[in-house]
Amino acid sequence: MSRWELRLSGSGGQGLILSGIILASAATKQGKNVIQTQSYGPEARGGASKAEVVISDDEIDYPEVTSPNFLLTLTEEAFYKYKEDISSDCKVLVDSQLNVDDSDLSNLDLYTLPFLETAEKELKRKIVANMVALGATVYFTQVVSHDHMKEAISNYVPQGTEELNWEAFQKGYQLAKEKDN
Amino acid sequence: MSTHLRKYLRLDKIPHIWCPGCGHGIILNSLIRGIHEVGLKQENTVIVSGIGCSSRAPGYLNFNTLHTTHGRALAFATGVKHSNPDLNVIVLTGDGDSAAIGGNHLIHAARRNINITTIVFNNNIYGMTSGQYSPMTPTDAIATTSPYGNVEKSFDLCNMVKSAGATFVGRGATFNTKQLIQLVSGALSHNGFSFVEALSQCPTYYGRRNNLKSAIDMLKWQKDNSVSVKAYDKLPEEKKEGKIVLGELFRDDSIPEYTDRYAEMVKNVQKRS
Amino acid sequence: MKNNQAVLMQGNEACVKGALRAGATFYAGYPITPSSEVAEGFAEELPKIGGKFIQMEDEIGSMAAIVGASLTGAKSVTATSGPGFSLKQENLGYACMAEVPCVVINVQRSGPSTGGPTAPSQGDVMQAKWGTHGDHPTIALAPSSVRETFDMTIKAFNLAEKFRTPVILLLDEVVGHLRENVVLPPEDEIELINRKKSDNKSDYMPFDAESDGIPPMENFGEGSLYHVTGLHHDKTGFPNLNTQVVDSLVRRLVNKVEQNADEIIDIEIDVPENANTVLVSYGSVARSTKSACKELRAKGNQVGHIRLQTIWPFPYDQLKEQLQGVERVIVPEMNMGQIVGEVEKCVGTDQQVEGVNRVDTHLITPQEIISTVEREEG
Amino acid sequence: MSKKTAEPVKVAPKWCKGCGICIEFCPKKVLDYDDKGKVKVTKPEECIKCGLCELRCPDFAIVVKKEDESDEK
Repeated sequence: MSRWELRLSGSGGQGLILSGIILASAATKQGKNVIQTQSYGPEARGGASKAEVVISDDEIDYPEVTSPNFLLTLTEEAFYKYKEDISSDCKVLVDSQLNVDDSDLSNLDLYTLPFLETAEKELKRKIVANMVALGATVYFTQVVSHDHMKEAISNYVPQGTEELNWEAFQKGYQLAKEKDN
Repeated sequence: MSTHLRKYLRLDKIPHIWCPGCGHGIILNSLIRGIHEVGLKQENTVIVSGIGCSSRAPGYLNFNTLHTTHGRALAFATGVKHSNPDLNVIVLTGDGDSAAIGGNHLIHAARRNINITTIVFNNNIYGMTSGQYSPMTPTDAIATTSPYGNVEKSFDLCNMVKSAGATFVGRGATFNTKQLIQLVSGALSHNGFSFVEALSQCPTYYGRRNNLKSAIDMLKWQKDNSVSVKAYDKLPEEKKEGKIVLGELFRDDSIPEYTDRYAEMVKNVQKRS
Repeated sequence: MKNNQAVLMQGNEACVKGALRAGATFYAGYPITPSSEVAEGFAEELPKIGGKFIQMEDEIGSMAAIVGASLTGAKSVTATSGPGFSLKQENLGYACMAEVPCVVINVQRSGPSTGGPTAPSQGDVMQAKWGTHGDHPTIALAPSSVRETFDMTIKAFNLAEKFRTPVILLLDEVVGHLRENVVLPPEDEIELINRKKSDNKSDYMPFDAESDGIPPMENFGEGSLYHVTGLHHDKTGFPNLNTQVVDSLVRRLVNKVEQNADEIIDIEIDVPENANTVLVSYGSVARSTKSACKELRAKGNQVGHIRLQTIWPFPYDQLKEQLQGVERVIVPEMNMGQIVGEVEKCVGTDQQVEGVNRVDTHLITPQEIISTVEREEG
Repeated sequence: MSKKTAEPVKVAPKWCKGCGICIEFCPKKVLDYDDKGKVKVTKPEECIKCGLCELRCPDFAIVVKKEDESDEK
C-alpha cells in the first residue's frame, strides 16, 4: 500500500502517542514521508487518546488522518469513539480484554489479540502493552523493517528499558503472525 | 552637586521635570553618592525604570539607561542581568510601579534573589497621573480617586519583599540622606536581590491635600514619625505604634544569588555532556 | 535497507533547532499550550551552549526580559499562544518603538479568550498586525511545515537583527504539534545576519538612522552610554515631543519595514496561465489547499494556488499582479475571514473574493475547499 | 576656619527651584531666599560645612566646598 493512515487509540497514559512517534520515526529512517499527530483531552491520564500516523511514498500535504486504514484500540471507550470514520478496507486490532460489540465491522479484517494480557502476564510489565500492540501493527502493515524499529525504540523509550520494550515489540509481532496464519 | 559627582549626571538634561521640593531629586542625589562610594563603572552599569515620576530618574543619569513600560522595570532588568551578569543592574521605581502594576515582578525578582538593586521612590501617591491613590497611600488619606479618604490599607513593601526572598532590605527617607546613602551603598555592594524603600515627598499631589502644606512640612513629618531600627527595638511597645522604622532591616549574605546558581548549573551541564 | 539523513521532528522542536542555529542565546517564557514544547526545548538546550533560559512569572515579564537581554547583545526569543500573545502586546510595542531585535513565536490556538488550548486556529493574524497600539512596523511569518518552521525561525532572527525590530513567527497548533520527516540543511548553507554596529562609539546616537532607515545598534555594556525609552524620542534616544521629531520617528519605524517589503516577503506562486480560480492560503491550511489543488487539477480544473509565507508586510503588489484577470479568488483560513480582507484590496470590483472559514477547532479539509470551488463553478 | 573660604556654599540659580528645604534645615541658618525666590548665601561666616544642604537639595543646585576638595577632583 502506498499510503497508510494509522490510528492508535486507547486511554491517556497507555503510551500510544509514544508508539505513534516510534513508528513514525522508524518510517522516517525507512525513507518514507511521515506525519504524526495526536489528540487528547486536558487530562494527562485516562480519557480517550489517539495518535495518528500517515506513512506514504508520496508527499503528504493534508496532514490529518480522515479515513484510517488501520485502527488499533486498547480501550472500549476508544473503540466506540474512533471506529466511526474508518475506511472500508481498514484493518482493526482490538485488545482481547475488551468487551465490545464489533458486529458492524464483520466485513473488515478484524483481529482480537491479547496485548494487555501479554504485557501483564508474560512480560510482567503492564506498561509495555503499547509495544506489544506496536509489534502487531508493524506485522500487519509491513511498513518498516525490524532494524529501523529497534533503533527507533531505543531512541525513544526511557534509558534502561530498551531491551524490555524490544522484547515486547517482538512478542506482539509474533502474536500477530500466529493469528494471521 | 560636587564636581567629582557631576560625571554621573547628564547635565544637559537638568533641571529635571520634578516639582519644586519633590523628594525624588534627593533620592537621586543619594543614589549618585552611593554609586560613587561603591565605585560602580558607568559603562558596566544599567539603570532601568518603569513609568511614573520616579521612572524619569534614569534619563538624568549618565549610564546605560532603560525607561520601560508601566510596572515592568524589574522584568526588563531581569533580562539584562540574566543575559549579562557582569553588568550592575539598578531598578528605580515608584510605589505605584513596583507595588501595584509591577507587584508580581517585584515578588518574583525577590524570590529568585537575582542581583538587582531596586530603589522604590515612595511618595505614597501616583504623581505622574496627578494624584490618584497608590497601594502605599495611607488609610484615610485624600487622593483624587479617594476624595472621601482612602478606604484601603497600605502595603509594608519591605516586609513583603523580605518574605518573598530578598536578601537585603532597607528603608530610608529623604530627610535622613546620610542614612539613605549608606543604604544605597549597602544594597549595591550586596550580591543578591537588594531592596531600598526610600520615603519621598510629593508636596504637589499628596502633601497639599493631606495637611502638609510644603515639602518642608513633609520632611518634618518624616522626622517626627520615623525611628531608626536600633532605637525602635529599645522603644516600649506603646511607643512603637505608628512609627516608620528606618535603616537596614534585613540582610543575609549567605543565600546563593540567581545568576551564580545558573552559572553553576551551566557548568555542571557542560561537564556532563 | 534504505537509511537516510531524515529525522522525525515536531514543529515546535524545529523552532528551537532553528533558533539555536540562528545564534539565539536567550529565552524567556511562560508555559502555555500548545507552545510549551518550545520552552522545554530551550530549557534543555540553552544551558549546554552556555545560553540563558528563564521561566518568568508571566507572559508580560517574558516579553520584557527578552527585550532586556537583546539590549545586552543576545539574540533573544520567547514563545506563547493566544492568551499569552495578548499579554505580550504591551512590550511587543515597546520593542517596536525602542527598535530592539527579538523573536516572538505564537503557536496559534483557538479563541477568543482561553478558547481551545490544543485546538488549531489562525485567528491571530490580524492581532499580529494590530495587536499592540499605535502605528508600528510588523513582520510576521507563517510556516506550513516542520522544515519551513526551521527555516523561518532562522529568517525571523535575521530580519529582527537586520531591521532592528521584533519579528513574529505565526505557527498554528497543527504545524506546532505535528511531527514529520525532515532533512535539515548543512550548517554552511545557512546565512546569518547580525545587527549592524556603529562607527562612532563615543558619540553614539542610538536612533540615528542611516539611509536604509535603520540605526546601528550598540549593546549595553560595550561602552556607549545611551538612553532607551518607549516615549517618542529623537535620534539621541531622549524623550522629544516636537511634532516633526515624532512624525519622522513614527514614519521611519513603519517605513523601514514597508519600504523593504520586497526583501522581506516570501511567497509561493503556483498559478497556471489559464487559471480562472486562485486559492490563497497560509500556514497549515496551505497543506489542505495544496491537496485540494492536486485533486482539482487531476479532474481538469486548472486552479491556481498562492501560499503566503510572509503575512506581514502583506504582499499586496505580488497578489495584484498574480490575480489580474482571475475570476474567482478563494481564501481558506481557520478564522472568520481575516486575510481575505487584505486579498480583497488586491482585486478589482469585477472579481469575486470569498473565504472558506472554519472556527470549530478543526483544520479545513481538502474536500471543503474542493466543494467550494466546484459548487460555484458547477 | 570657615571664614577662610569666601564662598563655602555655592548655589546654581539656574537649577534651584526655590523649595526652601536647604534654608529650613540649615543648622546655622546660613541660607535665605533671594528676591526671585531662589536660595542665596546670607551668612557664609556661620557655615560649618555639614553639607546637609547639598545632600538634601533635590535639584543638585548646591555645592558645599570642603577644604580638602578641589574643583577638579
